[in-house]
Amino acid sequence: MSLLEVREVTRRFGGLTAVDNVSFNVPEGEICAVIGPNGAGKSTLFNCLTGFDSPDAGTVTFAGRELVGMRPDRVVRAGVARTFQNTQLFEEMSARENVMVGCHAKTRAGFVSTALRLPWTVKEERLAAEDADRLLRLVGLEEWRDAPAADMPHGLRRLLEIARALATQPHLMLLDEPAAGLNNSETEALAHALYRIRDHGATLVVVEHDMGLVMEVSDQIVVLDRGCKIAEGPPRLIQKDPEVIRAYLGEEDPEDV
Amino acid sequence: MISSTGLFQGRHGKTVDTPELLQFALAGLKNGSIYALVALGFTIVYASTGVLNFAQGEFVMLGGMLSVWAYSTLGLPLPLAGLLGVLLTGLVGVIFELLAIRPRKDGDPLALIIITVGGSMLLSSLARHLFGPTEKALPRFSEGSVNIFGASLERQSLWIFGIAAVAVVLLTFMYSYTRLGKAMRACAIDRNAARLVGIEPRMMVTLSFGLAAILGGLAGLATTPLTQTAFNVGPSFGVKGFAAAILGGLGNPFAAVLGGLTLGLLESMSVAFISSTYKDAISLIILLLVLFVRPQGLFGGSSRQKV
Amino acid sequence: MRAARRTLLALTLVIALAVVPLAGCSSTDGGESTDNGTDEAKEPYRIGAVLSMTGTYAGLGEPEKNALEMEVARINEDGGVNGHPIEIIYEDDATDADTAVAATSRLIDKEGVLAIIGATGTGGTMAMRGEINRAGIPQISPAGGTVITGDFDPLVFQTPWSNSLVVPYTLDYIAEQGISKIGIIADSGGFGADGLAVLEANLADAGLEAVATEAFNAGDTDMSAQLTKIQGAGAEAVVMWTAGKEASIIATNMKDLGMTIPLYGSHGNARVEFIEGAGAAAEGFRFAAGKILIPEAYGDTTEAYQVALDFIDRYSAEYGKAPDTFAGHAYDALHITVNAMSTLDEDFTAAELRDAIEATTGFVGIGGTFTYGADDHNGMTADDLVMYEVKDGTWVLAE
Amino acid sequence: MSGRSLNISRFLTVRAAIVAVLLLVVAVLPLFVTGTDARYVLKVLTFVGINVLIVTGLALLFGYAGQVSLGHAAFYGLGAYASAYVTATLGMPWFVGLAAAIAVTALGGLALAVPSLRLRGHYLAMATLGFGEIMRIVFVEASSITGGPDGFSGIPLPSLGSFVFATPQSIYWLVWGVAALAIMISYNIVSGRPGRSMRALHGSELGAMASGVDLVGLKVRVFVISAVFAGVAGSLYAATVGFVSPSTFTFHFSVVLVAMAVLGGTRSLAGPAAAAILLTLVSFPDIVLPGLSRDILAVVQDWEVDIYALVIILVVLFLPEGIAGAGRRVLGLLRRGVVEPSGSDSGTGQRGDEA
Repeated sequence: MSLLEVREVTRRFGGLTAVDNVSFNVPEGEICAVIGPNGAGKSTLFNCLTGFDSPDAGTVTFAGRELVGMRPDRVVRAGVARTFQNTQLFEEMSARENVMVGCHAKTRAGFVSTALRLPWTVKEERLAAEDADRLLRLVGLEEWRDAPAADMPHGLRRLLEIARALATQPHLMLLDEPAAGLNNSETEALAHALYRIRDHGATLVVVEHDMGLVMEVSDQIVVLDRGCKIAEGPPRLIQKDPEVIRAYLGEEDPEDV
Repeated sequence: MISSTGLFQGRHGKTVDTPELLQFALAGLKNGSIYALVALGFTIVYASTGVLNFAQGEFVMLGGMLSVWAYSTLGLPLPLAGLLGVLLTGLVGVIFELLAIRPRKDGDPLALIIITVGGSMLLSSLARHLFGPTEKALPRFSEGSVNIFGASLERQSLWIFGIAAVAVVLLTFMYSYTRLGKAMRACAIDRNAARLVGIEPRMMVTLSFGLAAILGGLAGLATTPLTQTAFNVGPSFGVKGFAAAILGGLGNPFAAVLGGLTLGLLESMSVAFISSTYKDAISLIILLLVLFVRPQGLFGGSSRQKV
Repeated sequence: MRAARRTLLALTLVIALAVVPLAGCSSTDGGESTDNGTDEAKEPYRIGAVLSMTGTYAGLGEPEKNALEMEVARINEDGGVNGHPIEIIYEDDATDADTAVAATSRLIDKEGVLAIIGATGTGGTMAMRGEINRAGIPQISPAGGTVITGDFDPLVFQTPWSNSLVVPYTLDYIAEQGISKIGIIADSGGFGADGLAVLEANLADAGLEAVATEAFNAGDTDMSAQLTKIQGAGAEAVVMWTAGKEASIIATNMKDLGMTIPLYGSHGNARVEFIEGAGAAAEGFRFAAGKILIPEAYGDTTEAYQVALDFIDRYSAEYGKAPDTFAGHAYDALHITVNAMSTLDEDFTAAELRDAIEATTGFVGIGGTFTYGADDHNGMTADDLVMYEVKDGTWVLAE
Repeated sequence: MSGRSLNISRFLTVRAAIVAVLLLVVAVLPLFVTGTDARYVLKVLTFVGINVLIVTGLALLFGYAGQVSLGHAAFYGLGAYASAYVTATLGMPWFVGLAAAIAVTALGGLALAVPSLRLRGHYLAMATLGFGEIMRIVFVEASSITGGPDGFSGIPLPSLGSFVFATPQSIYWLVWGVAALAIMISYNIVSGRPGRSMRALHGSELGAMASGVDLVGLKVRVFVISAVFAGVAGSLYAATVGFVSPSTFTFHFSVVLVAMAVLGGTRSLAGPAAAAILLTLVSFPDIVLPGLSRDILAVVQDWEVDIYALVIILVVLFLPEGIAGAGRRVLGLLRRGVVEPSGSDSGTGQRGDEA
């Protein structure tokens, strides 16, 4: 059984159908890429999968649980984490604190227990901080631990967001254009990070424009065009798919990718 | 004891006939047009800064006070006194912006709002120092009333309707068709982008304060003959205008006017059918309900959020 | 560090600007000090005054302070009381209950006053009660709320006509005009709500029926909805209870609506600003108040007439305008206190002063003739009232 | 927290020392207020403490969670009337009145927060303003409970068991004790998990949601806590003044409270408290400058609103990050100058949780 099953998901905005009857499966332990030209509905699809938007029709089943209609924070608690195309970091907070916020779902200190500084809350804080430090090391940001997110270079901000998502201990991670704005070496580092994350037991769904990265890391690719799924399969097949070449790559020469 | 008023009226309640209903409606529109004028002032500053100007009510107060001063103390004829009062109010608006808003360079809306709160206190207190604590009267522009299907409306209110109507048409025209108006809007949305396309945002903000103050001054000039004015009337105008602007939906002149008229009608209909004791409470509760259902106001588009 | 230096600079600037007005004014206003009796060897008797010089009631506090300043100067010129000059220490409560409490505390603890006149408003007057009771000194309030003496406190006296006096007088007058159905419109603040309660309690005794009871709030700009309702209910007269500027809006709204039934008001409308604001709509407006507005009402041979005339002349000369009723209430508060002092030994206690004020009998003041008693700290009767009518832009005695 | 570098822990020690000194000053202050006007001075300082308590709640709501409330005077009033009714009318002990104030304001906060969840910015401000005005109308009109516009008098002094807080000193200690407790509770909250989520919410709502932060629960809880702080302040106010009237709980007061919170600066508890002290004392200049002559005092009182307004405008203009921002810079200078001359700016890791 697949970890994530997307069935006939449709999302309309007024007259525009942003996502049109899209279905696909993501098996556990794989890296799946969702690609498509601008406006293909990738981000809308992501929002529908993570509770930030709800589809007009269709179901999203994660490990046997229905995600449609769930609030975003509940989706996170269910084990699905995400990042954003425009990074949504907490600018004033340090890198470590950003990641510690990600620990939120797995910790439980509330207002009253924190206000009273109960011993277990202090311990929980310490463990969360240690967790955060470990994750920062995992993505290679340990040097930035105490710097405010606002001070970090663009490429590293994406890594920080990934570390924050990891802190929720997800079974499934959805990354929205993680390589956007990264230079070659940073993209390289990102690819390694993705493998490491997968090896740690997380399944990945990636929306990405960087075809090199997509072809390199993904086990499976879903291609969207104007809201519809037009192709699905392993990278080598997608590269050859005439429909994809026509709709997505347009006049570009497919050999370039 | 007062809380029994509702029951009391119920006992004496009788059917409301048409001229009476019309009279209630006119009463609501009269108040509503004043709220609309204040709300328009809010809209102008909001459109260029994204800030609610809490000193807007004080501009209304100043418009009345300065006109009274020009009329009674300087002895100018009423039209001239009114003109001077309104222009001086506009000048106060510009000076206020230059001295208190412009120096805060980052344009952080909340900081600016608090500055306008301070400005509101300062302007009303200065008005007390200058003009004393008692209320002041001004003669009407036109005496008498007109009869509308059995209901009566004083001619002075027609002036207020007229000013509100002209203002809303001019503002809509300005925002939609003139470069200046578009520029004013642009700098609320993105100051840097505005600068890039050759608009000097600081100039636009100053202008919008001046314009809002002039409009507030006009509102004060037009309402003082009906209500008198005093140094401390600003906040109640401000709160009603704020409520009207929010009820209508921020940022759009027509929404502001519709919000003002709706608020006025809500109040007068509360008086007519429920209780004058609770008219403010009733209209506020309705306002809250509207907000809970339509967080962007009755007539406001949600498009701004997406920008 | 530059940023830090800028911060320091800004802080300094804030402090400097906050201090400038103090420094600037201290030199110009220096002549205003109160020690007139410079050659008096005796310690002055100190009286506190908590007045609203700013805030909502600033328009009431001003004439009150004027009257007090003028009267203290005269008393001291005449040799003071028991050879002691009177010194009044003024506090501005900014029409705020908390500030009134703090000001009272300051007057009692820092200035050691023997009595306190104030506050201007009923709210402030009531808020001060805790401090007054703690110190055990008498309080004479120029505020009009029925609750001030209705909710009886042995230490608290008041000088204005209370609603419980004016309302029955007004209602009886209305009934005498052959009217049986009235519409009431009152503000939701202290004065209006208090008046409304007393009105409703006294309607039956006067043989009147209220066919509509409407409210409005301070700051409202149009009352024609309420008045339309009163009109629709078939009222034969409108009774308005408010002291705010909205009174003139009600009068003009009635005229604009074409309502021809008479409008009655209260002593809260005995202000020239009402006539100025209402203009022609004020014509025919009637209200009951003390006789200060037209001293002839006392009869021109009476002592009351002389007292009132004298006060009006001196006040007008000093301030360029006739005193209003609030000036009169402050006058009465001061003179009742001073009179009580003069009946006592030189070094009286606060408790003795209280007893002496309570013993005030037949004191002829501006508001009327005061006779306090063990259970009456308002001290006036309906005989102190007279009905006025606005004619040709001024007050005349109603026929 | 462990793993902090040396300079930060030493920096923390400096801060702890400052806090300890401040606490000590506040605690022993009444012992040094001994003049003839001691009662007056203490009364004013008690008002200051009450305002500090309310503003601390607003600092949580506004400074950390980024939510605006223009209706906090209503919660202050709700607490005051609830406490007054329970103690004066029902004759119950003050402690029960306090509990009632907490319960009523918690419910009121809940009633306002839940439907307001979708509202932002100016619309939220309007909703809270509307709530405040509606409550004020209720205070005026529900005269059988509240005493109407004339107010509610004869409220007994605060007491615990048989001990009555009758002297101005004991009232001062009670109010400031509660205020200190509130600040301590708030400090714990903001430096722990809930505070981090609040700051996250302030930073990016989307990011917070994607991190599993329950925005709904968080917003509602912060709102309720901040309402309860105001309610406790109301209960203290009612009992210490003995009189409550609707004119205290106005829109104007709500605005002043927000001004204090803004002047204090975001993500700080000390800043807003300092702003509350500063702005409250503007009304009582003779406390700060005891030698002021009565004539000058009269002039100052005449210009009080103007001074007040100028202070607000100038602080916002010239201290863009509020008093807290200025304080941070001074602390930063201290840290660099005293503790580690060559220090870099790397110690900002915990800059969210100023005390």
